[in-house]
Amino acid sequence: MTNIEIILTIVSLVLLIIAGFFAVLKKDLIHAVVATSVISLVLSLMFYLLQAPDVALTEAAIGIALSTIIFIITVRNTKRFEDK
Amino acid sequence: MVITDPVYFIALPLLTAFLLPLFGKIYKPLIGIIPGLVFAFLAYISFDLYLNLVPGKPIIIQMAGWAPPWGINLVFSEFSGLIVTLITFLAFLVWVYSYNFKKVGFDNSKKYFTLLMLMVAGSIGVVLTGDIFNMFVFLEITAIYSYGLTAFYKGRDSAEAAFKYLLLGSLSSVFILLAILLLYKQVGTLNMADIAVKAQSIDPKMKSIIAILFFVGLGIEAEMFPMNGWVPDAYSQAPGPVAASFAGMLAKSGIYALIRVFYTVLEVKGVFDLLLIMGLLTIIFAEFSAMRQKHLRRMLAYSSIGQMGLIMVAFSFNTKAGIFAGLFLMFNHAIIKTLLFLSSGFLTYSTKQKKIRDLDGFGKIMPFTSLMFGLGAFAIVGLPPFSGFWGKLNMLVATADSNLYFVIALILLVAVVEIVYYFKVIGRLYFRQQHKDVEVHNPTWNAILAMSILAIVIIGVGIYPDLITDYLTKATNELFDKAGYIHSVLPNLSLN
Amino acid sequence: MQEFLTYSIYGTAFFLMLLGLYAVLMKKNLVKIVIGLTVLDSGLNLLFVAVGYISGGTAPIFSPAVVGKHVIMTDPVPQALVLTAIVIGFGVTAVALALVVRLYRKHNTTNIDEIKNLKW
Amino acid sequence: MKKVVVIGSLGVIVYYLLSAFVAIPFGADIIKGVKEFYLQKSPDDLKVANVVTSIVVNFRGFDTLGEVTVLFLASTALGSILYHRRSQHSGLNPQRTSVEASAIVQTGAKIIFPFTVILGAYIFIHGHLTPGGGFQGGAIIATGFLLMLISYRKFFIKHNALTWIEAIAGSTFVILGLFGLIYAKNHDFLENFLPAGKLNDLLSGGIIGIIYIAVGFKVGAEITGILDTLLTVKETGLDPEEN
Repeated sequence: MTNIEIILTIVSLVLLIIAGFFAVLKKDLIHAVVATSVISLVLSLMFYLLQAPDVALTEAAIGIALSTIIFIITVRNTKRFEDK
Repeated sequence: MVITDPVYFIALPLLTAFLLPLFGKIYKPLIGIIPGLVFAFLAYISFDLYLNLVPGKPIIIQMAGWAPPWGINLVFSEFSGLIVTLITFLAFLVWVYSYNFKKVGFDNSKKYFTLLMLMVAGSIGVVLTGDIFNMFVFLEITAIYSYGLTAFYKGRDSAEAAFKYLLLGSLSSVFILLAILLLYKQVGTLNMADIAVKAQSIDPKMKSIIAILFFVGLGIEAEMFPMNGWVPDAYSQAPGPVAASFAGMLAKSGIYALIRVFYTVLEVKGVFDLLLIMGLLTIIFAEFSAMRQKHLRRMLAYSSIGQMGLIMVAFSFNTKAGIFAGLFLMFNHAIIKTLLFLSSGFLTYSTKQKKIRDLDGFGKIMPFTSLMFGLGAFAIVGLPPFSGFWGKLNMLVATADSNLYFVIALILLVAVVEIVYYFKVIGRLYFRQQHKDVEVHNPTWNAILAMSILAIVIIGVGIYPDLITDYLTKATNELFDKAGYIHSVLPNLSLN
Repeated sequence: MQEFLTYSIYGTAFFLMLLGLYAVLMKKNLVKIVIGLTVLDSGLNLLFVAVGYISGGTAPIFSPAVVGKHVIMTDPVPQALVLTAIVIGFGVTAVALALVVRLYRKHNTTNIDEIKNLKW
Repeated sequence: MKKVVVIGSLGVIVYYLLSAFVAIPFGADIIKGVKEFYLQKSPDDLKVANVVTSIVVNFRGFDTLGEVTVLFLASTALGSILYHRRSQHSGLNPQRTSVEASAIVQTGAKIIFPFTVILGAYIFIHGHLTPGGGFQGGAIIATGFLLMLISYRKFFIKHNALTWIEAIAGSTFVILGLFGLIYAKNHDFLENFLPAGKLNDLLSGGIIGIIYIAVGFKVGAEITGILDTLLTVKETGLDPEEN
């Protein structure tokens, strides 16, 4: 790994942790879903850095787009806010 | 030999499941008929293959032209072949039973049969495969099948049960995946025989972590205490034949995976003691819960968990007698529990609340179904001359061999408990005045046929146990002979 | 450096799994529980790919630029396994969300405490 | 209190697992196993440039069959979970969005849609050469359909067509595998029986490319079906059937 890749990796790891906290703790479910989408986005970048382009593409297509959208459909069909 | 390739056990049901919607578009009744033909064919070839199996020479099928350590392989041996034969036989009977289930309020049959085909393929895949990750994929197929079919009926608490199971199932798959990843990074292979060879060099601490991960993950699939909170809900909410398929096929593939991993792939000290303790806890928890149940299905479900616990205890002895008893119990559990669930399907369908006390006097108005239920109950508690008796007897012999006398006491105690709650139901069926407002749904001819075949098998094996003991002994030898398994999968391996 | 990366990447992966597990076990909202499951899966996938990485390795693709040269490649097996795991995870998530929708339609709530049979 | 116990016990479990994993240093090439064989045989024998593809479709092709089945199972199970008798709702058409998307979104979707489908097709046709393959391509195609579904209220998927695509693509996979039993050298399921071609050619890898295309169609159709089922769920209110 070159230096720039290491820096990118560390930045992604920090982003992953922050997005993970958002995903689990946010009361607004739409925000939480967007946070999971961010996790997938960063994860897909990480996979690319770790020389796994196939996995990166899969995560991009399924994690970022499809998973997020089925969550949003569900939240729209149910309740948006988690109560207490 | 093309026609009798074990790969058909998985390829054919999948092909049929994929094509079933098209058949439905061509001619509607084909949806019901085609699965039956496929199941009949599978049952036929499994019997054919199994009876012609040469001892010590299991049929090894490699995939995509790559020999075992590199490609995925299927192993049709005395042990796996026995379970596969059982599964295909039960699948055919479940089909016979549910062929025109529409008459008793079961629409959406296309989805039901599609899911059933996929489940049969999945559970056979778990049993046949020689690759640890492949086993995980097939376990996942069976798991998603159960989530979908548990929630099949509307208007009950089925979705809750399914959701509960889904959470536990997802956790179990995380555990299994972690174990597979650690194992892969230690030995660099995913083939079970190859792992078994190379596992000796793994650091013992690492090995025990892998074993615990597998134990928890596969324990959930095998209905082990305390991870079995989903079982009673799933069994009681699913349609009758689906509950039968859970007990007869799914639970079998779960416990098969557990046994295969710990007998063949990973040899870890202490894991069998753990299995013994968990099995005993499972039995105690399940049987005493079963006694308190008011719903027939829940009672049967808890009883089923208890049987699984007994099977785990039998396998935990790690002796030939123990394995033999365990296999006998597995056979009994599959056949008898299927009969009980199939007959209880019609009993509970005719009552409104599915409670045991609604069954008063059903012996008169539904004589055949009640008779079948009674027969199943007598068999499962282990009374002669039914097959359950021999299972329990062998179990006691095996326990005595291992000098575990407190386990004997416990098994006898549990047998008493079983007699109490099963006879409570039978007493209600035959010796009570019937309620007025019952809407009787008598079984259709095909359901009668399916139940009669099961009853004949139970009585036949009960009177003449030598029908199967020979095969069970062979399967026992195969499972106990780890070196033989490795050698037949990897013939070119030089064991240093 | 390698030790630092080992701890930070594996640590992050396990941290994500921990967060997901926490959501599955402690949260009361059904959708939140399913979100927890996907977070758990994400951590697991990261772990798989990270374990398969080999320093200095390229992606396991023999493109024309690579053919004939001696190159180190990352381990393709965990990548193939992760691909399977992602797809299976998506299927399970879809089924879980369908169940959530059904539970909501029946009980008009997504809170576990108000759905009596879900307590355990 | 309960929180502390749960977090504490999870922490202990994770600590042990982490200690097990740290024994495998990041980036170290410590194991010699099947991967060497795959990295060597994939370009030499199978003539497939992308080793992940050759593992997914050939070496461990049976897993992929299971994986496709999982998606199929999920979409069937989803249908049975959210199934409601059409006759009861015969009066009203299934509704998706309560408001029509704006003209900009609609035009944008219309322009992007064909490109998305082409991108997806490109990815699964080149699955054996470049990163990506059937799953990724299929998912991208499904995203394209999703775009149309959410921007146009009246864009309905033809279920008939989906069923046909699913059935044909799925059976292509299995039947190609079964052909291997008859025509291939070792008579194995899923074995390649077509000429392997030249490394990095579009027409290389024998049946691997064909299988990945079938997987692409099947995954695309299945995910589109899943999305469609979830989107056409009746939007608000309790279902009369449920109570």
